Amino acid sequence: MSGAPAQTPQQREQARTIFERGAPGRRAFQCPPLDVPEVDGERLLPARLRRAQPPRLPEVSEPEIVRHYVRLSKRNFDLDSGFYPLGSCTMKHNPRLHERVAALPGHARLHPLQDPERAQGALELMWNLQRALGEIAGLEHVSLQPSAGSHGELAGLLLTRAYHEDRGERRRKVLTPDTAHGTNPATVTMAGLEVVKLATNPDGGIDLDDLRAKADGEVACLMLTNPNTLGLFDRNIQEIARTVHDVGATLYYDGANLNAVMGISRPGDMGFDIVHFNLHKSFTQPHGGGGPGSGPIAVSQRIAPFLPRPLVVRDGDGGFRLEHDGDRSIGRLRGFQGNYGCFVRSYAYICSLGAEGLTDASQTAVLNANYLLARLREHGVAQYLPLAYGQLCLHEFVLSGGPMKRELGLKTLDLAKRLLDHGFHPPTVYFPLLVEEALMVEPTETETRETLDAFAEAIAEILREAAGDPEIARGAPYTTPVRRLDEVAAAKHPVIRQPL
Amino acid sequence: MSGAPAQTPQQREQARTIFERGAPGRRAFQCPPLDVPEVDGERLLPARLRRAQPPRLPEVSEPEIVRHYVRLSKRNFDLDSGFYPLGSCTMKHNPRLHERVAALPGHARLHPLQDPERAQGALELMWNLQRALGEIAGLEHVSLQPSAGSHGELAGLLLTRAYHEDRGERRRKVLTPDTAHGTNPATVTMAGLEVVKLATNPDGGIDLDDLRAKADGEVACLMLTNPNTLGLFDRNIQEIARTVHDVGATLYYDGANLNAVMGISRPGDMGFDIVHFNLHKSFTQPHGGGGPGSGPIAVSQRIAPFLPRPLVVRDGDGGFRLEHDGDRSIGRLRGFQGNYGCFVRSYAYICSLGAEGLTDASQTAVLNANYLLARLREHGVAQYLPLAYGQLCLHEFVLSGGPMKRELGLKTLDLAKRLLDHGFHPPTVYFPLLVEEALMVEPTETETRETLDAFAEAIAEILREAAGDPEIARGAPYTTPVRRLDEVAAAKHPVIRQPL
Amino acid sequence: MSRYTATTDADRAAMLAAIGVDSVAEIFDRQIPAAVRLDRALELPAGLSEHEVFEHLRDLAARNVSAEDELSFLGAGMYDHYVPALIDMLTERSEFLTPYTPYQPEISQGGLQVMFEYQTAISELTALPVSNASMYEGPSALASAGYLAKLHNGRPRFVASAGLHPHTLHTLRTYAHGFGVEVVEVGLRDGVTDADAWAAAIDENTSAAFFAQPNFYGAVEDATALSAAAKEAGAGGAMAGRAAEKEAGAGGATTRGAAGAPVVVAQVDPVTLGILAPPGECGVDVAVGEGQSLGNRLDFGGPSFGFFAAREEYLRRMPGRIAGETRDVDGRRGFVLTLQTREQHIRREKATSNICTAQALNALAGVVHLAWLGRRGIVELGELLLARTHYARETLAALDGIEKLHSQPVVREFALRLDADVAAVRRRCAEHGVNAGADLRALSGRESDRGGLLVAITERRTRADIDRLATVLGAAVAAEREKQAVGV
Amino acid sequence: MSRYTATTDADRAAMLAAIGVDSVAEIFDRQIPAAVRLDRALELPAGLSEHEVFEHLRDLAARNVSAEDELSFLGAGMYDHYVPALIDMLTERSEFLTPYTPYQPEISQGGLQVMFEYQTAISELTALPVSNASMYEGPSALASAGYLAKLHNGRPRFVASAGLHPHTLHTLRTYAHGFGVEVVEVGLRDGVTDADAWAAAIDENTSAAFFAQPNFYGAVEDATALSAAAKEAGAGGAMAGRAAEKEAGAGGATTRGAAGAPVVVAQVDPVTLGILAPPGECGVDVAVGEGQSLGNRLDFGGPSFGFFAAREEYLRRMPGRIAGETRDVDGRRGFVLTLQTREQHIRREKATSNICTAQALNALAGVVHLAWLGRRGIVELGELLLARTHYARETLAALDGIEKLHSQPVVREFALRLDADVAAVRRRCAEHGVNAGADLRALSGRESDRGGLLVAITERRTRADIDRLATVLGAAVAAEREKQAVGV
Ligand SMILES: Cc1ncc(COP(=O)(O)O)c(C=O)c1O
Ligand SMILES: Cc1ncc(COP(=O)(O)O)c(C=O)c1O
Repeated sequence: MSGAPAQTPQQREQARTIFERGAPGRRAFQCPPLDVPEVDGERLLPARLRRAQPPRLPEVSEPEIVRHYVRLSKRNFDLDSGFYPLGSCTMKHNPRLHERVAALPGHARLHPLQDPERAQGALELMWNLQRALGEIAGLEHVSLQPSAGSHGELAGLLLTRAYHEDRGERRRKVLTPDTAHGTNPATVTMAGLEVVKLATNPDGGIDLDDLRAKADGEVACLMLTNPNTLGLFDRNIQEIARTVHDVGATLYYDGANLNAVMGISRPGDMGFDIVHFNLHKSFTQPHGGGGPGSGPIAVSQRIAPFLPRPLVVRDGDGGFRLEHDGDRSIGRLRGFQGNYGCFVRSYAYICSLGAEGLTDASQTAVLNANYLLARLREHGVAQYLPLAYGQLCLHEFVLSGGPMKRELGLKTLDLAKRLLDHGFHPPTVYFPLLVEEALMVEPTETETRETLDAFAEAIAEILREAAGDPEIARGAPYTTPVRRLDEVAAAKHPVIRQPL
Repeated sequence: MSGAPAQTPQQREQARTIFERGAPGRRAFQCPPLDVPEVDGERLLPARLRRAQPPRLPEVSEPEIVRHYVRLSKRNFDLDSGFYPLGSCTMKHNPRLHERVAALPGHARLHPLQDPERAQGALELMWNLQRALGEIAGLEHVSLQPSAGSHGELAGLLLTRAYHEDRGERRRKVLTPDTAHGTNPATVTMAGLEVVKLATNPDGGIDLDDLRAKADGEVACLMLTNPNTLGLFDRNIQEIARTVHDVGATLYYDGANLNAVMGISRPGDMGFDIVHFNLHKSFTQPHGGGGPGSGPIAVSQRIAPFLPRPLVVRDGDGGFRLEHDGDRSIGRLRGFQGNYGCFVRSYAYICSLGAEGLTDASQTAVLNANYLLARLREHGVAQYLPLAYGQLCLHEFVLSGGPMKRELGLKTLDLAKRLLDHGFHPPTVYFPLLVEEALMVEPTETETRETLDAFAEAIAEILREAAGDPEIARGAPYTTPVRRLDEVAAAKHPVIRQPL
Repeated sequence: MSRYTATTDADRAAMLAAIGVDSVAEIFDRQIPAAVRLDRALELPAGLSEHEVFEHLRDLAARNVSAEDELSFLGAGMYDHYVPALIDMLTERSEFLTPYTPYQPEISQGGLQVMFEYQTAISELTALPVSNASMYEGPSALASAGYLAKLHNGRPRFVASAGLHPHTLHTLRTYAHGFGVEVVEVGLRDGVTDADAWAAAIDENTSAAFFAQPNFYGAVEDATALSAAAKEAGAGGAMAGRAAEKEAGAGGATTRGAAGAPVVVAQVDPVTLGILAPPGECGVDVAVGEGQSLGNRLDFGGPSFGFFAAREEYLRRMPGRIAGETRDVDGRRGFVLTLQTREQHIRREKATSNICTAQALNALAGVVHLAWLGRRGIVELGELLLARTHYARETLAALDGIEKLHSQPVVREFALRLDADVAAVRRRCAEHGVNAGADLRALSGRESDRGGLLVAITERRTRADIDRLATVLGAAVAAEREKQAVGV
Repeated sequence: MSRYTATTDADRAAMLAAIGVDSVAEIFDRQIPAAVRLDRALELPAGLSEHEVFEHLRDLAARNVSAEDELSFLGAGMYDHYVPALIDMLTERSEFLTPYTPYQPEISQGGLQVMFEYQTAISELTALPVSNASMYEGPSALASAGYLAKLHNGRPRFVASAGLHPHTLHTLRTYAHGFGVEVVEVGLRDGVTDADAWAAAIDENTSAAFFAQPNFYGAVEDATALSAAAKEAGAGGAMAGRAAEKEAGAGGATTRGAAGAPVVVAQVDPVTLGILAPPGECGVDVAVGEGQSLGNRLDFGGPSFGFFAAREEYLRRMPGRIAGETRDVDGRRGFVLTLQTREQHIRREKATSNICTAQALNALAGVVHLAWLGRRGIVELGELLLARTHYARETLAALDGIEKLHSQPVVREFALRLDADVAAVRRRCAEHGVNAGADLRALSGRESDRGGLLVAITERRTRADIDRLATVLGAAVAAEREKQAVGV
């Protein structure tokens, strides 16, 4: 095997974009012939409004397109091929049934402006989904409009503003714990409000003293994830709700972690006023390499008048229609009725699982997370990567790589990169920010025990290997299509399109 | 990078079958609940007719199935990812449009016994396809029934038998050139006939003297591929036809190489009586890892009465029906009406390309093959791998690796295996049998010039490398999921199922 | 240049220059005699853009009434089972869809392992130790089993139960006529193979004996009894066998001692094998069948796949591809095509079959479907079909003018006899969006099947659907009888 | 255990033992206070098997009249273009469908390179140098451009043409109300933005000026003139800008010198950019738009994608993901997410946008569609739509009771005014299987749009289809006018 190539064909190949393929004159699209009388082009569209040079799009045949993108696809890791325990992202199995039903022409080729009388199936589906989400959240007023979690957050904060404004108040402050996801503070600013940070207590929950100190009449809202991004349920939630409500503020639930508590505990019952769902997490809309997503919101009675329009409502005769009116509505957040294609998938998921299945999903997600944690402990991993807070967790847990860094000279990043050589997608790294060298692991309910075992063993093996020679992990990965990339150079001299 | 793993996760992983995954009690299928009255099982089906132990099928959850087979798929090379110049197989681009139209419920969920009045679309499609194939072959009577090329061959030989029997003759001999594909002689035997081999002349065509010597009143048929498996057109085809017809035999066209001559030259015009098509070759039905295929046949007037039944016919009123009757028909070769799903794809292909496009396909296929041949010559490859016959070729060409073996110590097999490390599917090897160390290259029309250039360069590079150190190629491949496999052991002690 | 080719004018010019010719026409001119060149354009319509083709094919589809458009109880060999979505996803993956037969095992482990798993699943299902990697479809698989028998014992005659699907019988006859074996049909009694006639027809000249389980009329046969009877009645006669082979002039494959009994071949329905005794436990030598019910679409009849499983002794006479397990040079487990000396590309005229391209993709769907059903699911599904079939049969047979065609146990399909013209009744049902089932006589051509209707049940046909069939069919039969009564 | 989970009883027992608890309930009990536990089952229907779910969802689909079921001329923001089959194949590949945002670039080069190619394609199409990797959809992309402008110059007012799609206008208002910018609308004159009113409305307090090309009524705007006028009218006023920012209390991002002019934002239709002068050549600063027409389904309104391209100076204020080129440690070309210091996960409350999950898969469809159309195809398609749109407009406007709503050039959609009740006319057309287009007033709520019908053309709507529309629409208008005339 001496002199033999160590690199796979894929590794040998230098990346080439579609713009670097093809040749002038090649084409995949074949335009139907002109079937109407030819008219002088200048008459139809004067030259000054016309484009002088065609855009330099690729010139490629159909086989070239197919081969280019199929090959590119093979440079991706994906959930259908391996374990993807990316914390906070709920990478659960995506049933193909959902793609099938979403592709039915009656859904996929339905124009958003079709008359409601002739889109009754779609409206009924949305209405059913609203009801199901309302039941799961314990808050019955639902808008499906927002396009993703952070869009739902924006909706939620605009609702909060509208609620206060309606009462003649202009509250500006939004409390967010330091464990919050980045979208929370970013949304606060976009909604014209101000972030006030809350400290975390030793149990990983909100520091109640800090909360009490900051909860005043200027507070518009407290945004919370529960279980939070540490995978821990804030046991003081009722006290928190009381404190927030006492000062007239609203309580916002970031639903990214709903997968821990479906059928177990409901945000509405915890005292939340506004909830967003991530259909692409808890309700298994495939992540698509970064979307599409969908971020419906559910709210309490007092917030309901302000919901975005249109809403799907059911008339007395059992028919469904879109309600556009609403004096106090915050208005639209986007075109049309939301990401209906995602609704179809998530609705199919709810139909498949039913009440029992959804509850089982959360139970199993929590079982899997705790089992993985236990397995890691058995392997002695806790010595280098202790659990950041608590003893048990809900659907995910956060380890701290601090000891690993100090004792083995391995950063969490190195561990993550070495996992790539083992064929695993690494957990979320360096989040939440308050945990040193954080490693955030969310196995989800759809993984087998064998997979969890294998993952725990891989982590243990990497640590053993590092105890011998940390350089191996520091140089990882070795077996991927490319190895570690220079992100600093990329940001310093950005090349963000193909020069032509 | 010392101490770093050279193997990809895929290479590290030992193959495990689906039977070695899962755990007792896991399931993907969820049976709908019993909705009819329960009845005593013994009454419905007595125990002695019942299975005692369930078959030991896998017990796996849906995510396990998906992951298992998606991962397995990644252990395959495929046409959508790379060049696949497998001679005699016409690995041309498979348009996805065809998969889409074939999946339309009106085609895909149409029961084969649906009343013809309520399957008019399907029958019209078949009728249109018959007409198009008849026009391309120059023989207007078409049966779509055979399931693949060799099934078409069987049909053809049974037709020949029936034709002779109808005339009171029991001819037994079938002439086949020594370049013939293995299915030809195998089919001869299955049809109860006897193979008589014909020699090949120095131009790669049939040795006319040999033909004349063997053509006698016992000959039922001559089976020919034209262009033949050397990629060469037999210039004596008219003379051959005359000789065969003079002794009252039929001339059979193995249509595997039709991709060379669509719209250029028609078997019917060459004098052939019976033609089979490989829809999975010339008409781009995807090969599916070894099927499905479809092998329609087209025949001349005198053979038509014997065609398999049913046939699709058009009535005076423009409607279509299935004609089951036919006294002299050879009967059925299979259930129902043939591989309709393949018809849909190939018909879509013919609609897409039209007359001009089909002709262009053959022209380009021939251009590509000759260009690749020229490029290899430019690289000096001819020194080690000379063209076996002739100077030009049609859609494919056959090189002889004899000199390479003698001068570089490299067998054609080694060259093929080393090509794997370059990311190419190797050409067909060791066929046709009469060429020493044969390498049979069919690029097809859907490949770009750049791909042909890259392939020629890879061959040249391998030869250069071998001139330095032949051991590298002899040990190849190195970068595949597994390396060379022990085929001898496999055949000696066959393990053809998972022990459970 | 079409949308599938990439040769621009500039490409062409450079390529012709490299070849050393002036035009593509010249390449043809130098090789193909003018007399056999086509001197006109093909008479075919002009090419269309993608969406035009789509719309044309969709319009054709719209002129078919599929199982999507009506409540269909058609079966008789192909069944409207639900194909789980994951199967489409897998069969549409480029990696499975677009390669050819795994000639290069190092880059075809995916396909090869699938074949190995498929063989295992079929072997488990049939309780027979060896399976090949797929056949074209059901009826020709059975005919190929005939060829195996002929090569095996060289006897001159096949005995076939009339309980086989008519297409299967026809296909067997077509093939057998080719390789020179006579086919004798044995009739039924109360829906199953007439045991006496069966035993009487079989003797030491019988090469193979064929029956279907369940049979064409939906009845469950006593497979064990049929197999035993065939073995007994056909025992001995090695000399006759050899002589017969010679007479038939069969090529090549050595006839190992012209075995002492006919080969018993059963055509079985895989979906029933969760609950029906498997052929391997009933004395069957070769089990074949149609695999469409396992993850394959109806597709107006194909492509689907046939399966072929046998006892160990037939291994080296099996038709088609077989994948086997082995190791690579580094000791890693791997799979290859094996026992290729049976096959046409090696053995040519002495091959055990001419099959080359088979149905790999459809067999993939089959094994994935079996994994999806799983060990428990295949039993549960069988029980569901059994119960619903019983319910449907009793419900329909209770209607006026409808009776059971036989009283044998049925598991997923059953035959009725209508006291009315079947075609007319079916037409009436169709007007109400119900396809009542297959017209038995139209399929079999047997006069004795007059009035016969074959009704198939799948997991997609609920009790409510069956009740609807009862309403519609009952009314249709009543109407037709009335019409007859008044003599219209 | 559902079909998507794998925890058998044996698994669970072993897992609980490893955790050291007795039951799963105990894990919850130890963490969640009983007072907030749900003490009953969720009130949802029981779970269904796969085919039951399929059938339920198919039945719902069957109760929609889609563009598959009628001849539809609906557009107004989303269009019934043909999506080539290869796009479905690619977006359904597990490798593109199931991963998340490419946080680990070494195993995400596929997705990252797609983003890079997408950015290139959008940049080419718009003739603007920088593009992000996708936005949610069109209207919110425009609102996000407003946020960019607000961060950029801090001025207190947006000026928006009434030629923007009503949904876009509404979305802009919703967002702007949040981050504290006032929105002023400028009306149209003969179908295009009133140039005088536009210039008059814009001043040094104008943060951004927005228009659509082509606009909501199908008219082609003079984009160059609008941009120039906005720049001129809105020049200067750096102080005012800064003051405004303070007043609005916008967080964080430093305002680089409160630029000397409003940001000119155009919402463009990508399918028209083969023939219409691109925004980058018309003085536009930020081009946004709805990408649905590029390889995405109608999907009753989503998911699709929005695009966002801008001049270089806005690069570090762009919302969303951006892929950039770099090298790996071995010198191989590769791609990473870059300029992440703009983003929420790094910059938190100072981020330039809150967007996280966007529309990667839809953007993939978009770039593949653009590669499929190609350099020539996008022009040819544009010319085809131009010609057919003209034909349709002239044909329809020649009918009694129908006139053009404006006389501006139109390229893929046009507005008519009917002398009849639009809703009633549309209903009549629907009875004949024709969806005549969008009811303008129902969409915009503008009284001036009474009688307005917006008709969209795609490559799927042939001349024959247009002629059919003319027949059906003409008859419907005539019938309604007659009804009006007799005063019913
Ligand atoms: C805790 C949390 N909140 C909010 C979000 C934002 O959701 P989206 O990406 O759908 O906008 C995420 C997404 O990763 C998250 O993990
Ligand atoms: C020349 C030739 N003839 C016949 C065949 C047999 O066709 P099929 O595989 O469709 O049975 C082939 C297939 O490879 C072939 O190449």
